[in-house]
Amino acid sequence: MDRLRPPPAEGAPVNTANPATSSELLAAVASRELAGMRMVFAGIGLPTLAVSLADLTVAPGLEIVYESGVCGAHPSHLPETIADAVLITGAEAVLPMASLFGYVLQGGRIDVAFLGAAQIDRYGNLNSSVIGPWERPAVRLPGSGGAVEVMANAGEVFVVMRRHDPRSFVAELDFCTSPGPDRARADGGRPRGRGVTRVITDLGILSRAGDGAGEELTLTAVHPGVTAERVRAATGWDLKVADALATTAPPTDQELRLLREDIDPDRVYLR
Amino acid sequence: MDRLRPPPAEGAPVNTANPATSSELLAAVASRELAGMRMVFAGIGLPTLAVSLADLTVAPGLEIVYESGVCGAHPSHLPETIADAVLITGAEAVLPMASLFGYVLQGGRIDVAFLGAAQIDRYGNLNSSVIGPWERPAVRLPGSGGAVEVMANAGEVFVVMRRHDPRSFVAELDFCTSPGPDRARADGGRPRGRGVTRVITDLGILSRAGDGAGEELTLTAVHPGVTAERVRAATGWDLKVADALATTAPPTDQELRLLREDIDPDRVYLR
Amino acid sequence: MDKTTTMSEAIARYVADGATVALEGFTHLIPTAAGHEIIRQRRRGLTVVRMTPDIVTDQMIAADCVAKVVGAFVGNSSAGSLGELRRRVEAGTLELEECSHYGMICRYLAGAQRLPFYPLRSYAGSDLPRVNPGLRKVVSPYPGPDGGEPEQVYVVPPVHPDVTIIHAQRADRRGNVQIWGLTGIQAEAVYAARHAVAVVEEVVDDAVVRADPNRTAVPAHAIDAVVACPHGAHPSFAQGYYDRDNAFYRRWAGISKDPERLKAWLEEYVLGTRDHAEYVAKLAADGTWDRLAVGSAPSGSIDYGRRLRKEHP
Amino acid sequence: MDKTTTMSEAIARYVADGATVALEGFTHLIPTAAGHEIIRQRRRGLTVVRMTPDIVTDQMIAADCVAKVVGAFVGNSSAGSLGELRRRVEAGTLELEECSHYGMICRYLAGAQRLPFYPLRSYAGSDLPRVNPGLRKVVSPYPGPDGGEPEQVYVVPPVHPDVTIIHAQRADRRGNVQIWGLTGIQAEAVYAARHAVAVVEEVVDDAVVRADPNRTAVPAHAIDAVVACPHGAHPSFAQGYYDRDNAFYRRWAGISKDPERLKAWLEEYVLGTRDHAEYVAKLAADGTWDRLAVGSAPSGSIDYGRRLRKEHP
Repeated sequence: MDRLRPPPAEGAPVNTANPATSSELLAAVASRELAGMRMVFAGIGLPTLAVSLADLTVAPGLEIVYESGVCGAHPSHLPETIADAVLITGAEAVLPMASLFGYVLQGGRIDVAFLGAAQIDRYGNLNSSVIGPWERPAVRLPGSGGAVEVMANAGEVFVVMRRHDPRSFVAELDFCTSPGPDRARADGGRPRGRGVTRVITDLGILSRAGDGAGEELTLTAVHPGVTAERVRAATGWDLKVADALATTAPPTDQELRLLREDIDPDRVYLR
Repeated sequence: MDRLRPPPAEGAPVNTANPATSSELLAAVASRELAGMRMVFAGIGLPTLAVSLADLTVAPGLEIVYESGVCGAHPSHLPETIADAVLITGAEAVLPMASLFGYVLQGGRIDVAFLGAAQIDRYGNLNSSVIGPWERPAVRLPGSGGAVEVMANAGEVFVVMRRHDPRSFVAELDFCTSPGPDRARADGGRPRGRGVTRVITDLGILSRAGDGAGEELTLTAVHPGVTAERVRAATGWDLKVADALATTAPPTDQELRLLREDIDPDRVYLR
Repeated sequence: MDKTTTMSEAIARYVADGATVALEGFTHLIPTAAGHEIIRQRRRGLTVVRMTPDIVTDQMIAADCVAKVVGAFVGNSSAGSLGELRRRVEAGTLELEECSHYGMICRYLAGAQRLPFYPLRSYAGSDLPRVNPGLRKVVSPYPGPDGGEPEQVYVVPPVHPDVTIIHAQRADRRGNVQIWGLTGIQAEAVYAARHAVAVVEEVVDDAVVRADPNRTAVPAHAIDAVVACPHGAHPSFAQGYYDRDNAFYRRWAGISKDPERLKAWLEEYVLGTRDHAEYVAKLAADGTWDRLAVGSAPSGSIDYGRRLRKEHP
Repeated sequence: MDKTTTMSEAIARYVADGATVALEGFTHLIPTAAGHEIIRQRRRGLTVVRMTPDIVTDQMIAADCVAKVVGAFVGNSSAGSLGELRRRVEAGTLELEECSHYGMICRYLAGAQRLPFYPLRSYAGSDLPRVNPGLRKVVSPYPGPDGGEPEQVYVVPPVHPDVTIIHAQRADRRGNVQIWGLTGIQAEAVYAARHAVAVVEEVVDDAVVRADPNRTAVPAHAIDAVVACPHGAHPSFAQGYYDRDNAFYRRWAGISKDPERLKAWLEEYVLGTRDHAEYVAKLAADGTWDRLAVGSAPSGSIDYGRRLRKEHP
């Protein structure tokens, strides 16, 4: 629990006149988890907001690396994709993808990465490939992209799930696209990182320290108004609950102001 | 012998008023061997002259690739090294060395490469590492550089030796830096190319078709005034002599004019 | 040697029925116009190799050009699904050979470097090796990092496309291709292939290219044909030339979801246009190019230097 | 974060006695000034990793800084021998770990990519694996190209220098390093290392770097220290800044052949100068910099483009 971060100290009480949306809560909570990080591998959307907010609060100097090859972006507009032209113009570097994946990601320079998934299991293994059998899927999803390498090579992985429900939090994955370190080691691998250490959902936060074998995701915090039972009911396995279950601190005025006025004034991702 | 090229058809008789030097002869003879080639991997010195001459005579459009990464150089001055600044300014491309060696050379895009060596044996294996035992050498030479990869990956290899003597043409190498295909295959390798197919010396030309196992270098041509016996005496093994031993055609007036007036007017390499 | 030609001739010459065709460009500089010409020429039985099979792949599949897709991310960017690809994969009528982004990169690296395999630290514990038998293991011949058991890592096999097609900002007539912004995996995909076609926004004078040799992403010796085709990457973008058509990406989810609508789109925009110039003119009518126009952000100039004296320094 | 510092502090901090130090730059941008500062600080027992150990390596060996050399070409370019290196290797008093250019490249590639080994098509039949037990074989897990016996290829182990030092034309204060002309193996050598120092001709404003992100060869996240040191690559060259001092390369064969002359040279030019600025001033006296001055050959500017509208296109 020591790594569950409080909001920034200067945080004033919530602006109840204009309460935080679910997206704002997710972004603020995720941003606090980035304290002390230096290199983040992130996609577009909520992770962008979380990283931008962290850079302005708990992790000044935080650098996002995009799998497209962009390092040190200084975008003029909020980017819509990880390869948006506004990320390139004014960036500090653009690497060929072989260098980005080989030297930066596999090279072990990423502290934390954000991943999404269609399914996650209790160990933080992820499925982004198919629902149903791979050979004849009920739903063909986009697939790994770089997710399997992100999981294998980032120091740790944060997962943001906008909807916490039993279809996504499953006892058994239909397909394991991106295995956590336990599965990797069982197959003879030596994963660099700790796998999924935080799952931030619309209901709360699931955590793994990621330093022991067979370690499960545990509910360590619920958002205001959410009970542990509700989270357990929304989870497809028998979810462990931390003894010292916390309630997440809602976004501070400062966090809300930064998100709403500086980071995403057009509410592109704060939908 | 079919691959021993005649001089360009338009060649007039030698300008006896100003006879060809040994360097000019070597450059002209080497250039004729480049007919039909497209991509040459070359160092600086006589190979530069041979390639430049071939580009103007028997192999228009011939491209030199330098291991420094330069492709399509258009130098303002005769380059002194394979990395000379004048090769870069105005070049068509400069590749990182990993791409040059990985994609261009090992990728199999080089038709013919020039190599030098301190010692060569009858199969065209080369030593550029040491005289004496490696562990405690009598003479420490520079070593492989890229020679071992050039031999393994170029379509064929031309060797230019300014001095044909038994210290260089040896029965047994002190050290095999760059093995020909026979040695490579015996060690489980699958060399792409045919190894050394031409050795052009101050006495004549040794050739290997390079398409059979155990095939030896054979004396296929002598320079004007040189006898086969003299070449055999200068060779440290029992050198085979072709039945149809040719005499190399000396540089034509056109070749001499191009070398002297256009390619190396300051006689940097035509020493 | 002048390698410039028309799109029609380049596709006719280098893309045969049944060929393995790599189309590369990660989000940036996707060779859409080349894909459309493949559709117009009604190629059949292609294996399409592409790290991120997306809209143009979906269009080629819908036009019945494609027997097999080799890739790592079969989505419509973050804008929804590729309708036709999904339908066929879910129906079991399209072969999919699947790995991951870095797996595809390493397959191109192995191909470009003529290696029998390329090692990477992915896949241990993943189900991907179960469905893709090309993902195998090799044991390191060195002791482990702690001096213990040697490590084992997965490897991927090379890919050697019959032809790789890329899009770029500019090239000279010989085929020296210059790219800026995201350079992706284009060079590796070209070097892995037997032949390569560069489609460019502009063919420029030799002097433009030679003024900045470091900007050349692919040298002429690796390129067989150069095709000038402005706006040829739409709906993706060309840094400094035009922006990404995000609205079209979003629309594609809807178009491709409905087979009839998809067919009508292909009839109107691809089969109904003679070439990319007609497609461009068609889109001009609804203001596409005004909407995607970009302003200027010059790189500035660096100095390569020039030797001042005749003799060597 | 401002990473600029002095050469003296950078060497004191990142080069410890006994460290493994990579100095990279293939002919172009050799970090000579850093080597000289290592000599001034009298480091001992270093392992010097360098694809082409040349003059600066010979100088460091002569100054008794070096216990071991890891490299592929131990010559004074094409201008003769490295006298001190030859003497010590021939006397058996300097350890040499030898492979080849591509072998060194692949060792950096393995290091940068955190791979246990890197495959290459060199060494089969060479005596190099006999004298370098690091060169080993791996059998491919795939059938041979003809469907027959799997191929076997040699592999090299990674190299992980404690620090890599490179020289470059320019960087910003954060450490985004821009290089043009020959880019060599600098990026791989930096990423393979635990720490990295960039010595540059000029520290420039952030805006200069950000105007042309493709020119950045090494991003700031891989660089620990930035040292401004004009003419720091002499006698090698910096494209666009000064030419190679070929005369000095030729002279080095003679200087290094005679241990007394070599010692006197070190005393006068390295130990006898407080820092590189003094060395530069000393060479100015005999007209070195005039002789090596270069004229202008501008690259021209390309356009990265700028979004014109507020909303997404």
